[in-house]
Parts: sequence; structure tokens; C-alpha cells
Amino acid sequence: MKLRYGTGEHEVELLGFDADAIHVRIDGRELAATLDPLADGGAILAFDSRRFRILGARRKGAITVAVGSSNYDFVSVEPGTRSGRRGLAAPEITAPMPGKVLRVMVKEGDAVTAGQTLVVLEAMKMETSLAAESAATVKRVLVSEGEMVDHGAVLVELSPAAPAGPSDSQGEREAR
Amino acid sequence: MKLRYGTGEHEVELLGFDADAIHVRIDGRELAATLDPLADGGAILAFDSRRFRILGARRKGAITVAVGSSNYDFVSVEPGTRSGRRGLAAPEITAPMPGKVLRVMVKEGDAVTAGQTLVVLEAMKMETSLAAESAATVKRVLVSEGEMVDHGAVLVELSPAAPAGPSDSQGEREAR
Amino acid sequence: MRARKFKKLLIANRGEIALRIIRTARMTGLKTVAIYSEADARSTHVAAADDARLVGPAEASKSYLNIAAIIAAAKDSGADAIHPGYGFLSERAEFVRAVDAAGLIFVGPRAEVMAQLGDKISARKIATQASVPVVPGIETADLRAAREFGASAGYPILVKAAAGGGGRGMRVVESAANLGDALETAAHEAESAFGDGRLFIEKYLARPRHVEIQVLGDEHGTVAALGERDCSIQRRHQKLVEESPAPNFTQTTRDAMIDAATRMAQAAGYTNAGTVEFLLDGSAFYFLEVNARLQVEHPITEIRFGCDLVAEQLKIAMGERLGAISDPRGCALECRINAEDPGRGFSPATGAVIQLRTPGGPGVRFDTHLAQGVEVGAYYDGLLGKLICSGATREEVRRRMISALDELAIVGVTNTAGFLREVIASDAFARAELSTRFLEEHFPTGPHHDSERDTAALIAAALVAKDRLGSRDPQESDGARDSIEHSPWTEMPKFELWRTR
Amino acid sequence: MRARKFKKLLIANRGEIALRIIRTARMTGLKTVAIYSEADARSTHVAAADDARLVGPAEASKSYLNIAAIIAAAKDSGADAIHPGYGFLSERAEFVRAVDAAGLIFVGPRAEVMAQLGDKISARKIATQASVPVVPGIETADLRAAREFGASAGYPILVKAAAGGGGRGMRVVESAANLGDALETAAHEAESAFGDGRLFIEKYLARPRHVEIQVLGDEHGTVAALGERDCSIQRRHQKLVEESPAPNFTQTTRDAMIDAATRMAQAAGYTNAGTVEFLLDGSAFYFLEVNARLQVEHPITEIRFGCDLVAEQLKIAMGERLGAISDPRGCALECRINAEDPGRGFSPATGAVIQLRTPGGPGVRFDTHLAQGVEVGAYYDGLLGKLICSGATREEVRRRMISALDELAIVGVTNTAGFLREVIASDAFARAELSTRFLEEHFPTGPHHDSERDTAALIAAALVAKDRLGSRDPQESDGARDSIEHSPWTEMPKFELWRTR
Repeated sequence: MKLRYGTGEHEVELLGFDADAIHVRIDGRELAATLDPLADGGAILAFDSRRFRILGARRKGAITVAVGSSNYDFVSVEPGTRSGRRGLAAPEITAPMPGKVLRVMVKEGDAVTAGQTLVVLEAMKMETSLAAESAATVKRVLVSEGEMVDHGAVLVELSPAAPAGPSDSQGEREAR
Repeated sequence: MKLRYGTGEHEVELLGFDADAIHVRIDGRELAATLDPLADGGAILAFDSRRFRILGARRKGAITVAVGSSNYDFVSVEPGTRSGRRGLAAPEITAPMPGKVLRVMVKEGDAVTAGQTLVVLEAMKMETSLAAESAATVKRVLVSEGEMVDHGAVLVELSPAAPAGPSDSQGEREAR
Repeated sequence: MRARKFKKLLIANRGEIALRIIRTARMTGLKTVAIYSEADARSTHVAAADDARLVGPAEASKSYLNIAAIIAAAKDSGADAIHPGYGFLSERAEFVRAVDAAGLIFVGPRAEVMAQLGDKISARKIATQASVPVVPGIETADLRAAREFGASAGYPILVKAAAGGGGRGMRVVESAANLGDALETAAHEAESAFGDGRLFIEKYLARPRHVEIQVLGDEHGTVAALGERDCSIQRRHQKLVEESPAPNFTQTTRDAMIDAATRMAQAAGYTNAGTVEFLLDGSAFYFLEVNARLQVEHPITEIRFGCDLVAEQLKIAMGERLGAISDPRGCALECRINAEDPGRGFSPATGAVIQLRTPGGPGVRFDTHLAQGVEVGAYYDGLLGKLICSGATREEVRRRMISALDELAIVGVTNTAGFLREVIASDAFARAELSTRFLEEHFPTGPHHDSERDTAALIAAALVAKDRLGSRDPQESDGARDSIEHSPWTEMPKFELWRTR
Repeated sequence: MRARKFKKLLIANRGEIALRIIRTARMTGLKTVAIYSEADARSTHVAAADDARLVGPAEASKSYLNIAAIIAAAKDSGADAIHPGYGFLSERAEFVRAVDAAGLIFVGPRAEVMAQLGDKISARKIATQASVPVVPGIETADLRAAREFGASAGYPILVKAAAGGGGRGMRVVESAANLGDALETAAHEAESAFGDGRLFIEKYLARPRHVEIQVLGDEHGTVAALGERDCSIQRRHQKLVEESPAPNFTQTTRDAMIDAATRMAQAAGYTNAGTVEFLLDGSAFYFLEVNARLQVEHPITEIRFGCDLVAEQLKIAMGERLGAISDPRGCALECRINAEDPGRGFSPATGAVIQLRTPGGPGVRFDTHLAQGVEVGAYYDGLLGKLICSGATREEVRRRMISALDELAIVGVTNTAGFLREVIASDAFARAELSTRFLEEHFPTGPHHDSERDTAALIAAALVAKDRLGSRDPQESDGARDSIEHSPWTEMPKFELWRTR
């Protein structure tokens, strides 16, 4: 299976268990680790002389894991899934965090330049400006001022200002 | 439903919920309480100007509850269930706690007197002597020395020494 | 003398600080009333109090900042005193006036003192009059005046809200070219955060330390100073790590700072618990501001001085005289565990606590309102808990903190614990090379990369996924586990679960 | 001088004390090795250590008392020192000899000192020689000699194991008629618990208090006494509640007891941490025994003196000199939370932790190995955790303990927390009317009846049952809750879960 964490993607396969070890293949490299379950539902995972205390659960389609006190949120990337956030010019402006839409600074049909602020989001009393990555035209505004939005919510859809390239761009192939 | 806690039995019925209260009947007395659920899976239960923080779960056929820091283990008593532990003379000797059988002091066929020690149990390094409630004959010994037993395990079965009464005794009717 | 005994305390706050105040209030024999927004109906602070009142919908402006609703909740529940905690209304003089007007006791300074100290301009005046050194600066939102100040004092300069504190609305301006934008944005943030758009501009110190003095003032004119806290490790002017005593801090400078803080509190007529903040530059220090309330990092002072600062606040509010305070002992260190993703620029994180593993043992205190099932939303600030370690020496405490952070896990809410472990374990922190630039200098890109830990995470994720693929072994499903997966109250009809009271 | 630096510590114990020792060892920079029986493979102490070794099946005699297996585990894992904790092998001189013979460091007193103090007869001799007062008594398992002693000293008399401590094998004999049975049972218990059937008989004091002195001795001849602990609240000679300082205890008596304990430790050539126990009868006190190990209730001393007794033990074992110890500050109180059913004569309880709600906040420490999912079996003693509260005054600490006990809930394992809340909240405890008879006198039938609390329990039980009747509302089932009910590792093949390592 392919797992995405942050901007990185990894291919992970559980090869099997035997009495001593769990065998996995990660990005082509095979690895044997010991796994000792704990009463709290977690386990001790050990390999290469290091020992990690792990916990984990599924959450709304994502997989959330703690290694020691560090958190990881993975998304399982299925083959054939579109990945709209990594194109040459992002066709959508999404909320990088949950928060409140403070200001919407564009309307449908507006031409915008690279770096121009489109939406100002407030989260935990800090303001974050969301800007266009490149010149574009505003296709659709999906939120209004005062609205609460979740992480990842699409706020504004854009059309590239330059002659439209193929929708299955190089960026998207990379993302798989 | 009938719930047993320790030696007491109570009839509890949930009559219904409305916007303000939960209505119950306990041993014939009706009561309205407020119930405010908490994020941890528990709730605040309030009635008669008192406020209790409750948690609870099912466990191996029993219901286990915490009210504040006090624990309660209830057994649901179904109509028609035999309750062998409350007869005039208990026909069985059961383990009052989990532990190790230290000594078995009788064998099948032995005549025993009231108060005579039949089995010595060790739990958490303390010894507990289990004695006959009244004169009886040992019908069957179900454990041997050194064996670990659970709470409620039948250790010794007895036959009354007096002329045998009807097996569906008054004590058993009470227990329903 | 406005003070008198009170019996029932309303806590006008939420989260860990509401719980912490309720704990002490119960200990002192007071009845407690929690307030909550619709988003917090199931929260831990609601459960811990003797009574709880809904004050409005999730948005803070309609609930935890809703003065009328909070006063009404106090009246309705029979509370005769209000503790504001920190944040929310804790430094709003109009809230204190409303509490006074309702005939209730406010656990904090008088309204006029709060108003004076809450305004940076008048606070500076008091400091100057009390011979407390201040950083050069002026109040203005005017671009021309700001440019003149920048030209004379030299860049970088700092633009901040004249009202309020906590880093909100603060901007560092590196050159005159950025000044216009900065003034506009800061004024907007100041207006929206504090309802007061006035700005203050001052000389920005390049690598200062943030050191502050805890003070207690009773209503009989006595002011006590309870040592210092070094809070230099900050991100965007928000403190992340605090310690006491401040390392590499001479007794001469400490004495001078304590004297200055005491003069400041006395000059302001300060009562109850407050903090006088300074920027330390070498052995020189400058008055920054007074936080006219309990501070987030107050526990490290409590532990060193063997006192309960909330209990002291309650005594002062009852008009009692300050009692003897023990001499400080040992060291204490606090890490703020925030719901933020250090791997994604510390963007706020939300979620429900799926699993919680808390640290413990000697010298470990973890103040949190978290429990399995508690939801962390985007409505309020993301402080999940404060991990506080104490011991005889800084190094002992530092190692204890590393060990305690290793024990802590909050599955379901991405948080700063793993990153703070790196910070505390870093050589720079071990050597106490503290400045407010610490994180930019030593962790410019956030957490360091640990490829083995990432591998462990990938394996863990694959195991979680495997479960979904249906490898459940029925033999493994024993009674205890089954029970754990049952929580009867989750099965109640929805209206029951979210009903207000 | 046998002492030297060591780097890797094996903890020859389990449960809360193993975890507590591991925490300090990590803090001091040592690597740690846990041992575990087959029943404890998933335990918290195993997870907390750097390495863990299986030493045998569940039965203690084959695992935690298995000297050969433990020494082998130390050798195999590269440990160079062993901490015994309390209970199990902690007071077995032959274990110390085996550790010495293996070339490892034992964190505790020397074998010969332990042997002398572990034997009540020779311990009494040392006390008498050091002018430490003792209760009249003789060593005998002979019925005739026991009868003679009883006739001369007067009943009741106490029959106890000459070896060991902790109340095991102790019997109070009210009259000569019961003496024969008591001797036989006590000898059997002494034999099975300590492998030594010798008995000691002494005058039984009717309403004494149990007060003990914590001592630390280094290998350079220095002995320090760290104040007293009152442990009078006992059930069947097992301590349930401990506090420091002892209330209603004059400074004169305190000084005299501290002097006596110091003389005793010096006369015995005692090294490392130990406790000298006394019975206090008015202002007279009598030597009871020396516990040649860390005591369960050591945290209340740690908190008052601002020290870490395990860290002190490790330093002493490394041959370091005792450092300066701070003066004591404030008060501390401990409640032992045991897996026992107070409503059924304190019979042992077992089960898995289904839900756990732990207390916290200022002045609260909860030392426990519990977590959701941890199983409590019948193989070992039932100490689930120690709740320790501290503060400025006894009354403050007492109220804090009530509040902390209110916060504590362990669903799935019946325990003493609710009962101890009643004890701490009782007028008799508030007035500090302490004696070892406290529970018999004030709680002769265990917990008091609270019919409203019983009603709350019945309603809660009915709600739990309702869930089983199928009232699940699918709308209520949100993503977060679903996740909470999933734990991927419970789905692993069984052999994986219980595999040894």
C-alpha cells in the first residue's frame, strides 16, 4: 500500500509474521522488526537497535500513529486517485488548517496574479493569508466571510490564466 | 430488570427519557434524574440535589460501574435462574475470591460438621478458610491442591446431612 | 476594602486552566460553577465542577467572551465570586467592572489597575515613574511617525497592539518598506483580538531573553515577588518552554529585576497575582508588560515555592493578608503541549483523543483536561496540557522532562510533544543558550528528520491498515477487550448527548 | 568499598514500583532492564524499560522470586546493577549474596546487614545494644514457652514470623486457648511466605500508632534521617494511608525517634535506603523492625524533602557520599489503591482496566502502572497505585486528597479508592485520631452505606444494560468514536500477542 505523510509518499508492504519478527518492505527495502504488544493496545517495535513505543488507530479515512510522543497522520493513496494539490499551478485554494474565514478578497471572474492574497483565514487568533501560486482566474468562491472551515476544505477554485494544459499534468503523475 | 449487588437485589426499570430527565423505577419508587454525557464516555447523573460522576461497562456477563471512585459489580438476575448460594444450607462451596487452593481438607463421602474447614485458599499471600455452613456429606471435590481458581468457582459440592428437602427450596425462590 | 468571604466560585474559562482552578477551589472548600459553550458541553471542566452553566454557542465571542451571559450564570447559580483564568476576559477591565457592578467578587486586580496596565502606553508611564527601565518606543498607528521612530531607533522595530498581550498582533518590521503593511495588519488584528486598534512601536532587541517575575499583592499594600521564570523559548511570540530559576542569571541581576517588579506592582497599586515581564539583554533588562492575571506557566513557580498560586489568589480576593512564603527550592521546567503540527509549520490541529498515555512519577505534573474521547476543535486556543517537571538541578529536571515526554502520547490530536522532546534534548538547550531567537536559530525548519522513527511510523500505519483488511482473529477477542470497546453513553439518543442544562 | 559506577540497571520487580524505579534510572542516565513473568509480558514496566527479559511463568516463586533466572537475565542483558524494589526478593540476603557473587552491584544494604536486620531476634539485639527501646517479647514456636510468655506479659500477644515483614504471618492472640492454632497457622504462613518458619511473640499494644523514620546511609559511614511517616491506618497489618509529618507528634518525641533510628542504622552498619519502624504509645515508642529496602510509602518523604529517594539509592550504590538534604517543607499524604472489594471484606479483586480516570493538578502525584487494558490478576499483590497529595498544611492536603479521590476511577477492577475517600473525609481522620485500631474502631464493617450513591449505581447499571438491548443510534456513531473502538494490535494472531522475547 502507498501511504502519504506530509509531502512524502511511501510504499509499505507487510510481508508476514513469524515467531521472531514481522517482515516488511518499505520503498523496496526489506526489514525485519520485533513487535511486542502491550496491554494498552500499543506495542514495542524494535529494529536496527532502536526501540519505539507505538500506538495507532484509524480516523476518518486516515491512519493516525504515535511513535513515542510524535504524531503521524497518514493518508492511504489509492492508485488512480487524483491529487489536485500538487499541480504546476494549484487549481484550488484549500484551508491549510481549520479556522474561520476572515476576509474573501476576490470574486468569481477576477483575474489574480501570483502571490496575490485571495482569502484570509483566522485560526487560534492568528491570521493566515492564502495566496495564488501563479496567475489565474477565479472560477468559483466556495466560502463567505465568517464561515468556519475544516482542514482541507476547498475555499476558491481557479482556472489557469495561461493556456490550459492537459488536466492529467506531470505534477499529478508524480503524485501517485 | 433485577440486579444483584453483594447480597442485595434490586428491581430497576428505565421508564424513558425526555428533554430534561431520565425516568427510572427502582424497587417500586419512581425517580427523575438528569443525565449529562461526558466526552470520556461517562456522564454526570444528578438527582435529589446530588451529582454523581458515573462510568460503566459490561464485563463477562456482569455490569461494572463506577460512581465517583466507588466500584459496583452487578449481576443481572434472570427469572428462572438457579441461585445455589442462598439455600438453607449451601450445597456448594465456592471461591469467594480468585486464588490458589492451598489445602483440600476433605474427600468424597466425608461427613462434615457446621463450621468445619473444607478448603484453604490463598490469595495475595493471605489464607482464607472455607467452612461448611451446616452438617453435610461431601458429594464431590472439584479442585486439587495447588490449583488456581477464579472467583465463584465451585470447589466442593455437598449433600445435606439431614433428610434431603425439595431441591427447589424456599431460598431459591427468594433469589429470583 | 471591597473584599469579603465568598462561598461559590464561578470559573469564567475552559480547558486545563478551568480544571486547575476548580481543583484548588474544591480544596479550599468552595463550591464551583463551570461555564461552557455548546462545543464544550461534555468537557472535563464541566464534569469537575459542582455546577455548570451554558453561556452560548461555540464561538468565544458569544460564550466565553459574553460578559452578560457569564454574569447571568453567576447570579443564577448563586456564585458570589468569579475567577477569570487566563486569556478570554481575564484582562478586560470592562469585565471586572461588570463583575463589580453585579455585586460579585472578581479574583484579580481592580478594574482601574487592570485598565492602566493593560494599556501599554500608561503601563510604560507607570514603569518610568517607578524607575523601571523600558525599551525605547512610542504609541502611534501613523505611518509617518512610525517611520521617524524607525529611522532614529534603527530597524528592526516591533509593532504591537497597545492593548492585550500574548504576542497577538505583534509584527517585527525589518525595514521601512514593510512598515505600512505591518501597521495595517497589526491594527486589524489588534482591533479583532482586543477591540482596540491602537498600536505601540518599539526598538526590537535582536537576541533578548524573556524573563518575568511573579508577584502577589494583597489588599493591605503588601507585594511579594516569587522569583523569576525564563520563557525565552517562543514561536511567533508564544511561549513554548518555561523554566525557573532562569539559568545563567546572576543573583545581582535577579535581585535588581525582583526589585523593579516589586516597585512596578507597588506603583500600580497591584493586587492579586500578576506577572511583570522583562526583556533581558546581557545583564540589562527592560520592562515589557504586566500580565494582570494568572499566567499559563505559573506551576513552575508553585513547585519551587511550595505554594498554590490559585489558593493565594482566592485568599487575597477574600481580603486576607499575604502569609509567609517559603524560600524557593530546586528547579522546575514546563513544556506547553499544543494541538499543532510541527511538521507542517505548526498549523493548528484538531481531532478527538483516541488514546492517551500520560507521564507520571516523582517530579512530574501534567495539567490537562484531556481524556480519551475529548474533542479538540478549532474554536479555542490549542493548549492541550502543560507538562511540568521538577527536581534538584536543571540537568536532572531536563532529563526528567525528556523521559516524561517519551511517556506522553496523544493519539488523535497532532501536537508539539515530539518536537519539544527534540528541543529539550538539544545541546543548545542543555547548555542553556536561551534567547527568544532559540527556535529560529536551532530549529529553523521545525522538527529534525528521524528516518528510523519515520520507518517505525510506516510500519505502525501498515499494521493499522491490516486490521481494516479483515485479519481479525476471533480467538483473540476476550471479554475484557470486548468490554473496553463498549461505552454505553455513546449509544444514547443524540438529543440526550448534546442537550444543554 | 564494593561500590563503583554502573551503567545498566536491572529492576527485579514489577508493577508501579518497577515503573517508578525505571523513571528515575532513565533520568539519571542509566539504561534499564525490566524483568517479567509470562503474565506480565504486556505490562507497563516492560514498555518503559530499554530492555526486558522473561524470567519465568506467572507464579512468583518461578519468576520474580527466581534468583537464578534474574541473575541470568542481568548477565545476558549486560546489566551491571540490580534494584530489588520492595517485596519479592528485596529483603532476601541470599539474593544479595547471589548478586554479589555474579559480580553485580546490589542497590541496597550489604547481605550480612540485611540478614541481621531481617531476623527479628538479631534486630532486637542490635536495638537493645544501641539503647533503642523494644517491646517485650521472645522468639519461640513452642506452645509451652509461648504460654509462659503470654501469662507473664498479659494478653493480647502478637505472633509473627521471625523473618520478613509487611504483616504477613502476623496473628493477634486474645487468650491462651487460641495460642496453639495461631502458632501452627503463623508458622505455616511464615514458612510459605519467607521460607523460614521461626516465630516471634511479643506484647501486643492496644492502641499504638505506627511511626517510622526514613534513613539513608552511605558507604562512608554517614547516616541521614529524613523525618517520620505515620502509617497507623492499617488493615490486617497492611498500611493503607500514610502521612508525613506525623500529626500530634511533639518535636521532642520526633527528635528522640530520629536519634534512635540513626543509632539503630549506625549500629547495624546500614547502607542505602531503609526504614526504622516504631510503635508509638503516647510519647513512648518501641522499635518494631527495620525494612532494609525502599518502602512503598517513600514518596511522601520525597515530596517533603524535595528529593528523589531512588536517585539517592543509586548514588549510594555507586559509592558516592550523601549530599546535603533540604529541610522538609509542608505535608504529604498517601493512599494505597488496592485491588480489593471493601464491600466484601476486602477480598482480592481481579480484572482488566476498562476505563481509567486519573487525578491531577497541583500537589497531586499518582504512581501507577495502570492503563486502559492492563490486566490485574491474582498472582501478585493487588497494589494498583499510590495517590499522593501534598501542600502547606495537613488540612489542605486532606481536602486535596478527597478531591483527587473523587477524580479517580478504575472501571473493571474493584478497588479501595471509594472506601479511602470515606476514611480521609471522616471526622476521626480530620481530627488525626490515629492508631492502628483506626479502621476497626471507625469502619468496623467497611464502607458506610450511601443509599443515594447506590441508586446512582443502579441507574448507571441499567443504562449499561440498555445498550445491550440494542438501542444503538447509528446517527450517534461518528468517526472519532469508531476509531476509539479500534485497536489494531488486538487483532494480531494470538501467538504474536503472547510471544516471549
